[in-house]
Amino acid sequence: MQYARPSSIKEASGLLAKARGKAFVLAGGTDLLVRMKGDFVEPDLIVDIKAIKGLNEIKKTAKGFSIGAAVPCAAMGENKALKKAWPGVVEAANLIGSDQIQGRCTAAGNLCNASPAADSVPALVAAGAKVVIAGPKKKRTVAIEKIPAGPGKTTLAKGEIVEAIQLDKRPARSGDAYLRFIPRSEMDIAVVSAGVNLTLDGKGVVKAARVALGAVAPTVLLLPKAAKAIVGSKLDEEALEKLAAACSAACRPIDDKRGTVDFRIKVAGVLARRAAKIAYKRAGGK
Amino acid sequence: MGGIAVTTTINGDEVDFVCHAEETLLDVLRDRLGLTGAKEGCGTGDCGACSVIMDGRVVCSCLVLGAEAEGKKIGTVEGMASGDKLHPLQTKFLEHAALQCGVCTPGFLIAAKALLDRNPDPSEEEIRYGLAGNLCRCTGYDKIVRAVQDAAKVMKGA
Amino acid sequence: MVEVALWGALSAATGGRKTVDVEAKDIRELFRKLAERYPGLEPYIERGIAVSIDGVIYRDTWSKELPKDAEIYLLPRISGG
Amino acid sequence: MTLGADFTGQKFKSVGTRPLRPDGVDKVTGRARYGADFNMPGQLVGRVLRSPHAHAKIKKIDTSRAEKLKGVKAVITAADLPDLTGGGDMFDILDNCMARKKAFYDGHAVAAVAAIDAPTAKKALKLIKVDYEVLPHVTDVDEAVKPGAPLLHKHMFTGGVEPKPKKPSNIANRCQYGHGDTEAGFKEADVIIERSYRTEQTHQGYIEPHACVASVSPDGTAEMWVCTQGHFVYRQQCAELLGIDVSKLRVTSSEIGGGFGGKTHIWAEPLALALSRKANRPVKLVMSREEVFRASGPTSATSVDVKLGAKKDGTITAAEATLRYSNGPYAGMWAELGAMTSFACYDLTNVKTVGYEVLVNRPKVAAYRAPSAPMAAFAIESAMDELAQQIGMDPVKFRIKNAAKEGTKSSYGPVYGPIGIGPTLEASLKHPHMKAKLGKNQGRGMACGFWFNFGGQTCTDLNIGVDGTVALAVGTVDVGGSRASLSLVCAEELGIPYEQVKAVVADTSTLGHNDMTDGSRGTFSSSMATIFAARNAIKVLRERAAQMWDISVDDVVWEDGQAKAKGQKHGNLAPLSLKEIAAAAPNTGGPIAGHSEIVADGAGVSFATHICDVEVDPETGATRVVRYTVVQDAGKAVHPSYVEGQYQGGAAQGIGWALNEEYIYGKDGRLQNPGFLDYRIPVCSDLPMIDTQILEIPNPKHPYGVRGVGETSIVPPLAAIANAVSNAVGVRMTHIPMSPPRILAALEKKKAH
Repeated sequence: MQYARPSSIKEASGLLAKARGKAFVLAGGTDLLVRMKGDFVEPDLIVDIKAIKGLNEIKKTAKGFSIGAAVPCAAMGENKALKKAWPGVVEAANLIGSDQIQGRCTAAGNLCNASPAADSVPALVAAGAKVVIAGPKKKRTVAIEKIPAGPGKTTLAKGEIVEAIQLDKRPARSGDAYLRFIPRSEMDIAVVSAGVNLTLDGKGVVKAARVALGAVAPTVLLLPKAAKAIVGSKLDEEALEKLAAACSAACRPIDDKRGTVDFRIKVAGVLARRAAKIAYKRAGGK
Repeated sequence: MGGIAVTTTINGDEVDFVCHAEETLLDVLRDRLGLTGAKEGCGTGDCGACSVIMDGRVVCSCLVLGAEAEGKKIGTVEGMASGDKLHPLQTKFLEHAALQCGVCTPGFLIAAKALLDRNPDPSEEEIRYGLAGNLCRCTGYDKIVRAVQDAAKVMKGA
Repeated sequence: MVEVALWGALSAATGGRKTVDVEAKDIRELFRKLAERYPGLEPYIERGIAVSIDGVIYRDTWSKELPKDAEIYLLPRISGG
Repeated sequence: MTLGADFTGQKFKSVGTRPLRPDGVDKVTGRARYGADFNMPGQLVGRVLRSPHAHAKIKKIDTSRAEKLKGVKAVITAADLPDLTGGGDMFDILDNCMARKKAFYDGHAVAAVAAIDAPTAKKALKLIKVDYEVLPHVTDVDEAVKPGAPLLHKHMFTGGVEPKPKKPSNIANRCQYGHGDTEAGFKEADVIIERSYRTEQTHQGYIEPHACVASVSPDGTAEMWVCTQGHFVYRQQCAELLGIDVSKLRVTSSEIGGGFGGKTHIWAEPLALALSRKANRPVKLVMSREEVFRASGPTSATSVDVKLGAKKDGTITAAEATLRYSNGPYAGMWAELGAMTSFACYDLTNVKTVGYEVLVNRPKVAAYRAPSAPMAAFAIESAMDELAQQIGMDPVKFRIKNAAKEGTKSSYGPVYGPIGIGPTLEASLKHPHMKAKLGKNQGRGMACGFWFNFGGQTCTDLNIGVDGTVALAVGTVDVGGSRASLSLVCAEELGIPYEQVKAVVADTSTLGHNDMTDGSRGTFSSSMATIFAARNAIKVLRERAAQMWDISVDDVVWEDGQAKAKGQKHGNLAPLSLKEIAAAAPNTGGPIAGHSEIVADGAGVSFATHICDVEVDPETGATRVVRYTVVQDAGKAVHPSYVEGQYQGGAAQGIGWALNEEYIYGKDGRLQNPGFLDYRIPVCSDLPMIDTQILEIPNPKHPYGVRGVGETSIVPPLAAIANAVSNAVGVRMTHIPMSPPRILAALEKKKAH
């Protein structure tokens, strides 16, 4: 196995594009090294992107935030401005594993590992995040929900690397939240999870909303119908019921060692309701 | 098969080693550098027994490649005491009988040190969530939390 | 003469008897007499039997005396965790 | 030599205090050396090839390509371990170490290699070709007893059944305990309940994987450094399997990173020895966490039916339990232990328990802390709680009314001596926890627990140093702090300060045979042996003092750590300290020591009552333990901090077992969660502080009244939490672990009708 530590993203994507055998990007490594230990993957080349300038920075511009692909989730939690603007996205990133994992794992890595139960992805999808992808020849930016293609699979082409995750400037009176269900209080993979992001009008009525679920389908689910259930409401009981029903109806979960189909369908609705209420309060709603 | 030459700093000393590309930092510490304080309990980042401090952050050394240690500052349990004076956490773990078999203790001491460096006056809940990445099967955690609370008081000079 | 109570599997090896009367002053004599009268007990004695005397469980130390009116109970050797 | 083991009721100076443990500094500085921390020059890396099938005949193993790979120094299969056992339990251990004809479970070892480094060993395993004939398998304890279930052993006929059955079955043995006439008892009952319970298989969960370094030399001598709960038993068994003379195999017990019964059994150690013998170089073999789950010794999965009858006034008239315990592929006595402990806490006129040892395609079951008792207690204590509820009686008072006392005929046979179940119940009734206010969706539950305790072979050496300090060599492995307790006992008996004693765990060439540290016997038996060794040493010290004073030894007494001359005529003789007597030793007869080689007997049982508060989220079924209290009888707490540690550790394991821990097998018979991510043991943020109350009802058969305390604490939690969940949200859970999906499903069912 070869280990490379390029100092530019161009060099990194070039290495990946030319690689003959199995090549992997190494950011935090908290997924990749686990899969290597379990012999699920045996890489021929590992490209460590942590020496590339700019990738381990969180930039705040007029247009919003840009989170470098090598930024550890712990650093997201320590960035006051990001936490104030996107509490839901940051709490999702900070739920991935223990402090030991937080010091290494990255949101981009969480996205590209493409586990249906990835914690940061539902919150980022609800937030309408975009992903900057650097290829050997050109760069492109796509909506984040376009990246996951199924368990362990993404839509990235050979040689393409995620350079950064972008969050646009938020309209006023906006709030987001992320909740997940795990049997213990820490250290588990989400059995089911929900991210809600919404914006209120002057009178506290939901003007716009995005709802995303994790661990209930081969990839994260963006649910326009569930969002519509709360738009135009002040999250009264009836709207919350419709939100929960829409979420449960959209689930296509499996039975596995972490949860059952019925459990995931029922709890998806419960978490969506609870996350919506938190987001509503964060947006200034009473 | 040629190895990768790495220069790093461990417990304040400059250290050079050569390792295979797929070798983890934990394997390097234990099998090449003779620092067996960090333990392998799982190899997958789920038990925390291999915790070390790298550039100020607590990490699982089983999830870090040896090659990634280039130019880093690494702290292991062997470096916690200064000379023959134990770190307050080491002393309090002994006083509170916060270890039985002791195999998880190095990992807990490193994680607790990182926690207190960042948050000198943590609540019980903050201690418990800060140490959730370290598994212990003997103690039920009670005496570990009390030892960390006591050490925090001493370190704050309260 | 002491009355010895047998646990499940042992009574099966003596044709279902729950208790046996044996003339024995210590554990060694007890085992020897039991094996003579019920050869089916041999493998159990070989693997090791725990002897309860008035509620206290003893290993099969041959020299252990059997007090006349004590309650003697034979039990499987127990392993722990 | 036993000089009277009976309890004397003396006052203590050292015993009962909380000094720092002698092995502590090494453990907090990372210097302590565990199984995988030891290396020998020229050592090879050992790796094991394991069956991916749950049940398969091994037709052929081709190791030729692996043997040719550069850097591979030895490859072994079962052929390299000829059967020297003569059948029985030892044959099962041999067959489990490496499959001889059939692979019986996912993870069963079939071959092993020793190579110059890990990458080479890994490559070598891939080059070994095994020709399997896959057979149908059964992994569920109830499925395995159904007619037509795949048979693990064609010639296995259920033992303990007369007349002998004609057809083979997966039930290896039937056992029965109890007394009185339960049929008649049930007729007298006003209220009868019948319930069936299931518990899934769990693992001890020690954080240190099995590890050893073995070195066998062509002259028949061998050495092994290993993490174990009993290096003497490991030596005896490995020597037998390898055909080595016992005294030529020296086994050193490393510091042990937790055992809880899982390290009372040899797993890959014989393979390391066989590889080392073949390669004529030391071999280091360390299990991965996945291997620990797939191929060490978890406890049984169980299926238990309980029937209880009681009068309105709360008197139990009849109690029955039928217990099916999975044993893995080899017959053990696990159901038997369950049948013995089921009703051990109760004073019953009519009781009957029947146990079935069930064979399944899962790893070979080994002991896990009070083996078999937690599962039986879950069934019985849940049923007792429900019965008390139906009679409208407080659950604690219901148990006090039926609790076993001194003189009670136990359900497993013998009459009890003085026991602590009553006092722990009374203490829990008065405990503040019982009166604390409960919040929304919260509930309280309690349960009782018991475990035997036993002594066994123990020997101890006590040597007086030239400077008068004392070196205490014990043979029982110290897992949880027993070196501290034994140093306290030694200091107490010699009358000297604790700091003057240094206790070490000696290897097999420096002491006589010692039984395993299991059955909570570590402190019990080694403290007794330490006391006798100290008394023997005192005899020698008095003789030396008599020589120094030139007076009769009968006029010399030992008090407060000094030799004193008795009687007026010796009035002017100043007492002689240990230091002074030791300094004169060269002239008075040489080194001074005390030895003790005994079978420690008269171990006293240890009872406990636990109280638990939980909060259940009715919308997700998630359960959180918000308060937990352990009340347990220790006889005498030698080092209270470590007694509390046993209470808290056992409770935490019980809580994990009750809520989240289970072996999950797929339809393909493969273990789906062999890792700490999906085999979920409690993390720090899952638990509250665990309060403890130590009761001290002296064990009359131990000089200081000590009882073994290590295991009882894991017995009550399963039922205590189940009863608390029922109290919180009104559903009776009958399947452990009570994972959120199971609780949510139970809540849905309750809402439905």
